[in-house]
Amino acid sequence: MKFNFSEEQTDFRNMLRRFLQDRSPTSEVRRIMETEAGYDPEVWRMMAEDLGLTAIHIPEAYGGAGFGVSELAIAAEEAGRALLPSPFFGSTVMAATAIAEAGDDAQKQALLPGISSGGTIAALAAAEPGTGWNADAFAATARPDGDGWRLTGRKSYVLDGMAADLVVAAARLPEGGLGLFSLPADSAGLTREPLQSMDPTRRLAKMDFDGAEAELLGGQDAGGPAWARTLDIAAVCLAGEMVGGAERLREDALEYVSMRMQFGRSIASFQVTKHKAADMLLDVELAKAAAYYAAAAADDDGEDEEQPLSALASLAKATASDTYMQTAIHAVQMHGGIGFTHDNDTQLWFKRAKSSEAFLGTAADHRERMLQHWNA
Amino acid sequence: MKFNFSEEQTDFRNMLRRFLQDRSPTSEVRRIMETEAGYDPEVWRMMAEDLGLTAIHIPEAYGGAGFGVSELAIAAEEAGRALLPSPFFGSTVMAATAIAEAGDDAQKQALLPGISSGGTIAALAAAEPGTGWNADAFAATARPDGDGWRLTGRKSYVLDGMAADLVVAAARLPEGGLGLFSLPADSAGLTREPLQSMDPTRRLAKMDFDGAEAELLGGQDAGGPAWARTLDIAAVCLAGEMVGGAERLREDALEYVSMRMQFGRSIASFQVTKHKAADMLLDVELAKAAAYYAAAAADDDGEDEEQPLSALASLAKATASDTYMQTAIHAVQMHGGIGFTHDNDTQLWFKRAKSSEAFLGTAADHRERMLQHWNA
Amino acid sequence: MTDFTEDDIRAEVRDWLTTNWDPDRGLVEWRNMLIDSGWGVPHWPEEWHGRGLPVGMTPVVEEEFDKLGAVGVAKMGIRTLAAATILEHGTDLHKQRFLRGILTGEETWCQLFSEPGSGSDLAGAVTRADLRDGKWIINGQKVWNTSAHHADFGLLLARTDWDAVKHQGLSYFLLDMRQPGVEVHQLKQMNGHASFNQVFFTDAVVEAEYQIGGLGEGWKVATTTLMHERRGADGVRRYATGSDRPGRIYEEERAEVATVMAPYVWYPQRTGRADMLIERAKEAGRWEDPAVRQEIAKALTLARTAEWTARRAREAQQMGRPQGPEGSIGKLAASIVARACAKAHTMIAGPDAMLTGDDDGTGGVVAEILVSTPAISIAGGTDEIQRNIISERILSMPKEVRHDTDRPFRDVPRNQVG
Amino acid sequence: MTDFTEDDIRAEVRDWLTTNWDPDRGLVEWRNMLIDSGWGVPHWPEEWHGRGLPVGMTPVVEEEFDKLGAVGVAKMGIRTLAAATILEHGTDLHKQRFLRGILTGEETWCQLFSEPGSGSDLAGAVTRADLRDGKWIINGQKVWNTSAHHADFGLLLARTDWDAVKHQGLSYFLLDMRQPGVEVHQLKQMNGHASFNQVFFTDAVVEAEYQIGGLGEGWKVATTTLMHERRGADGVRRYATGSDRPGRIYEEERAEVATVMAPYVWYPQRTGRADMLIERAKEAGRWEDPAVRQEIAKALTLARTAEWTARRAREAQQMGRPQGPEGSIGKLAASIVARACAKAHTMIAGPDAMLTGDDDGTGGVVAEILVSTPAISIAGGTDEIQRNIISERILSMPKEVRHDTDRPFRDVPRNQVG
Repeated sequence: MKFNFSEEQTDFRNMLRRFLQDRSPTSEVRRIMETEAGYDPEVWRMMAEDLGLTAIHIPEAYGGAGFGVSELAIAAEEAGRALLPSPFFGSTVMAATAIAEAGDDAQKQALLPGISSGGTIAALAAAEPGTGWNADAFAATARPDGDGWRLTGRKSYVLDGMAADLVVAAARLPEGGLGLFSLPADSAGLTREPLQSMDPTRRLAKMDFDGAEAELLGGQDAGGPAWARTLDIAAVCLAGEMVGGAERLREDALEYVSMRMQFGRSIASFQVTKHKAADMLLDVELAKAAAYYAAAAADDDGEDEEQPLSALASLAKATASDTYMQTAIHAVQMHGGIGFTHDNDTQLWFKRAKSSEAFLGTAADHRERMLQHWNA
Repeated sequence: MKFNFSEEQTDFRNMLRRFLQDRSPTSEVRRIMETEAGYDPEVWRMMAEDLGLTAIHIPEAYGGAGFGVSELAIAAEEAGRALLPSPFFGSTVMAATAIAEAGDDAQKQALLPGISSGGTIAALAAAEPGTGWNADAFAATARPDGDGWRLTGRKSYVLDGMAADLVVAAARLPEGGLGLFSLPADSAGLTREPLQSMDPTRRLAKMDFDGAEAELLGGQDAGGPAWARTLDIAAVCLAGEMVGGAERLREDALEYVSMRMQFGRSIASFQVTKHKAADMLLDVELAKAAAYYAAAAADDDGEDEEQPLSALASLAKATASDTYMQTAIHAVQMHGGIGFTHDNDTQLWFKRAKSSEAFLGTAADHRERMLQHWNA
Repeated sequence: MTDFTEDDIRAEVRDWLTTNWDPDRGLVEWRNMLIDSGWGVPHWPEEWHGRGLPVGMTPVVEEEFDKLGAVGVAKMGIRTLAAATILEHGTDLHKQRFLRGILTGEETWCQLFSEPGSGSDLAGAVTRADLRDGKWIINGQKVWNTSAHHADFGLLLARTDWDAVKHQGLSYFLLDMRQPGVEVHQLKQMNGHASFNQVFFTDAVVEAEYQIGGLGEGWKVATTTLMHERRGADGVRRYATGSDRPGRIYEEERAEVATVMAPYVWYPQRTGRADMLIERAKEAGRWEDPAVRQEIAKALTLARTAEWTARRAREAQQMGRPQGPEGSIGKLAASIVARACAKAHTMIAGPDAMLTGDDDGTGGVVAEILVSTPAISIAGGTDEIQRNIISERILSMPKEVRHDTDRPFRDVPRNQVG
Repeated sequence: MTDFTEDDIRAEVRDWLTTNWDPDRGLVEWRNMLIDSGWGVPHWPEEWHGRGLPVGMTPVVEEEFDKLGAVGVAKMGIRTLAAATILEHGTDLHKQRFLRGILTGEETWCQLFSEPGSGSDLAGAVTRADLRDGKWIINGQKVWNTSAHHADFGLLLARTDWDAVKHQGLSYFLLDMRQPGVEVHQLKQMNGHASFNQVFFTDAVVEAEYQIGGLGEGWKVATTTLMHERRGADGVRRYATGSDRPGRIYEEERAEVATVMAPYVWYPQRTGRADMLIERAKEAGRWEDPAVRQEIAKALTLARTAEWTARRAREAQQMGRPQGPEGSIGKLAASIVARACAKAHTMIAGPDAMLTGDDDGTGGVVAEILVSTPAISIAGGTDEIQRNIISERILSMPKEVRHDTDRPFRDVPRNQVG
């Protein structure tokens, strides 16, 4: 699917799109984003039980469906298109991937089936205040205590952190390496608080660890590579989510100008509007090509020697977030004053675009990361 | 003149514009740029003797006219507009400023009157291969020898270096400081060679110093500050030259589209062309405001506490070079295929814009320098 | 009153103020005194609350007010547009009825021009006014009406002739907002503020004598209002506050300012806040990041060059020189500045750009910047409209061929308002 | 010839080649053999040098040629457009006279469509063809004619009816370039190369039988030529070289390739050369500069995403799926890529960006990039034309109202060619 989707993938996408049109139209998004939970448990149940979205890329051995990152990214793209508020990204994309990458067999047996069934919601507490997802700057520490470990430090921007039953946390090991740990969300020594998110459809939390007891996933060498690959896969899926949102904004803006008249003619007939629409199409198509290529690369890693997954994931994240924001700015502008109102849906995607610029690191951060991993 | 020119300044500009329209139309520019000298000695004589352009900002005590950087920048702007090929920038703007800033009274008495009269052409050899105008990277060295000094090292991108009778060179002193030195261009131990310039109206040379005998301008502490101020004033004048060129490109492109028909209507009637023309006007006006403000600041230094001259000069250089290049790209595009031909004049300014992006440092270099000097 | 010098004026107003100014008076009482004396609006005609002085003298008078801290007549908000329009086009009845209330501040106004179906195309209004039994009956819908939710009166542009061409079928009305046929809904924006309203008319009534200007000449009258609006726009872009001095009159004035400025409380953020960039970068630990520095430098450069360009325009005007293009490009420049600042603020904030309110590290100011900057390229004429104006009026490029002004308005294709 | 399998074809062509292929033959001799056998253009009709095979079999045949390194018929340059146009619209006389010379490479062609007065508006041609004494007399001027300076024949679009509307007054001619009334001037570009020509006609003559397609149907015929041009454009954007094997026939082919490709020698630079960026940055000592790295990353991202987008389009086509928008945006993407690369190369070069030739540190390659990239957003349809196409054909937005197709061409406002 580097350059084309299989029929199965297309069917999966269509099925998902119909489901979301039906179960998560914008009126529902607006209703859910005002609730404390921030997602609809019934929709979440259907996503898990009826559609198997929570199981997509989890290996069959651990209760998953054993599909690839490509399918996961398709789901993220459709969720982004619909602006679905749900713990899908935090639990399925981020936390499950971290466990699958870092955990040993017993840990995966213990933790993944619950996430895969949707019964357990997990969250990945890695980023820290101010410094974000740069692992070199992670300051939270883990110290051994008997058979287990105790974590101390502050985490922030934890996606779906309040909804989570299970937390995967990144902390520095005594030797300086990075460890990934799991602990129940209601553990003693772990306090969490919701953050005020600019985008009310993306729920974030901060977490304070004060000697909270936790289990190290895999060995002491597992955390570093597992985090790197988790960030890659999350960036790829976020790119998918963003191109889904950008395409929706582009289509809606085009529909709006095609329906509206000004000065006795269709707004869509103004050459400047036409050229802007053409540029928007170009931008979104280029960003899609990157998102799809990177997702495919995640599934056949190592095939593109010049550009390993980390380079491609960062390329896709950077270009998708620039495109999403630019598309959102154009979309508001094409709507005119009405596009700036709360009642017009454009603003919902605008805020998601704004939030996505920063989530997992800015485009500039990822361009730098892309070159660090580029082989040439 | 931070925000408006005096009547005298406007008269000076008008006089100069008429002179250049008359004596340096594009046909002449094309003729001169094919010659080995690269400038017209007769026009140079008139500039010096009839118009006093070589004397503008040189103090009256040293044979100059005692005007300010503002007037110097106006001359640069008109030269840029006309794409005048002449050693004005290399000799008057760069070398004379360096001598005036670094030299002691006797040296200024000895050197400036000749430059001021146009009889002597001087050049400033400061930049070095690859590293350009970054003084921290100047590697040429000076060692004391009897009463004088001997210079060793390689200089490049020396503007009007082949036309020069007199060379001002920057070299590192034994203690590590920067010295500015003067020497005749035909000194033993100094060899110079023309560089192939992408812009044939801007003549550059490289110079090899192999123990060439030279005189230190001012004391051992004079060179550093003199170089910094010389670079500031050169950047301000280059900004002026660039906005002059950009405005000319903008006007010519507008005239072209206003005269041409396509699909049975004026090209200027297409909304996309109109909006591009509006954006070009905006860009050029903003760049002009910066160039004028910085030139005025050079004449009443210290008045703007937040932004000292170095910050303003770099701001003006960065914005003018971005604007000039963008305007040139738009201008070629607005001409269509004909704009890419050798016979169309647009290409002459395009190459000047390209060359000006790099001359004295790129926009990115100057943006960085701007913040280093910003007080806030 | 034609033989006087600046010094005469200065002395006269100072005398009057010295005798009468008292910060413990009530605001309305004081303003009524100003109106009676003519010092409140000295350039207005003597028969209408002024002294018939040349406009150039007004700053002189204001200086004397400022020296004492004396409060002036009500000057902010849409009321100034109402006053200018009524002074120029109104009948004596209109002037009698409205001017004093405008100047005392007791009656407030809103502008009822824009409609949901026409956007920037103000002359495309389809709100209708039909004459029935000697009264105008208004039906339709307006939008983007600042302060309409507390306005006493509205400046209304409505269509009275559907067979005339677009600009000639409109008439202008002074409408009483306090009546059953007028319904006002506040319009919430994506940044959470509600600066505008929607106004719905269902058989609202305007007495025949409160139509202003000739029948079908509404566009001409509206042009006066719009000209004053443009002139005042610079002022509105800055957020005003009242004096912080003690005294009853200042308290009352502060309350008035707060009400008038409420819709504009987020306007500073709309500009992108270039002034905050460096400090924010230092606070956030990103001042040394070269990629961030490039964006900060670009934003600061645009902000400064836009400011210098505006000052060039102002100084040229003050020196009586013909204004160059720098005057008309300010609005477009402001959009570019705001976008560059938003980009730089986003990079500076890093992950905190996802947050708002107490959590974004700036008490929500940066978050408000990030969701407010899109407004600047729309409100007061979109970027596209500005580029049309620049290309046509400054660069003399051909106008777009119009398809809406050459036929009865009835036949012009237009939106269905739903 | 309808009952065959791919394997049959493979066997047959291999047999024929084994018997006949010899690299020491002369190029023309060999190509005449190919033409006679039908293996040179197997999808052409049997009566005209082909074997009437389906187009899908051509790659199979070519594979067998490639295995042996066997040279094919002449395929590059404008000759392919001439062949396609003549095959579709030509009379037997035209096919008889021209097809063999095209395939052997002995006769070369140029395209005579664009004019200085009409730019992208090809149908606005004003070069005139007037019938005098049974011959067409041509007067006027063409421009952007690749290879016209050594072409034997030209594909000419000229106006034969000034009272018809624009697209219906044109006719199409096969013009002999070797005649006194045709004058060719090479047109030098800003990058120093001369890829194009201007062609001037002064009473040039075309015999009546060399008009092709119906009178007044020139635009329809030109559409065939243009369709094949667009199809081939991807190929031309890459610079081709001949095989480097030894043998007389390869030598002759290399010479032919060099002639055909001469106008395109700078085309790699026109793309911006993303492939050089990283190596250049390392050589120039700027690989560690964060601001430079941002621009390199932006340029590489655009180059890669444009390439992947093009591959998405190709694969969709190969799988027989409806082609998405990704097909039509390639040309526009190429412009953006080239500009981003030029920007990055400028930053990498630093002061060396002022230099060219031996002095720029790359033997003039970077200098050539910097003065060649503007061409990519103009040649083959400007960016503006591409955006029109994308918005109208892909996004189904309304077409610009035309003012040149609703009246006799004589009355359409147009440029004076001077």
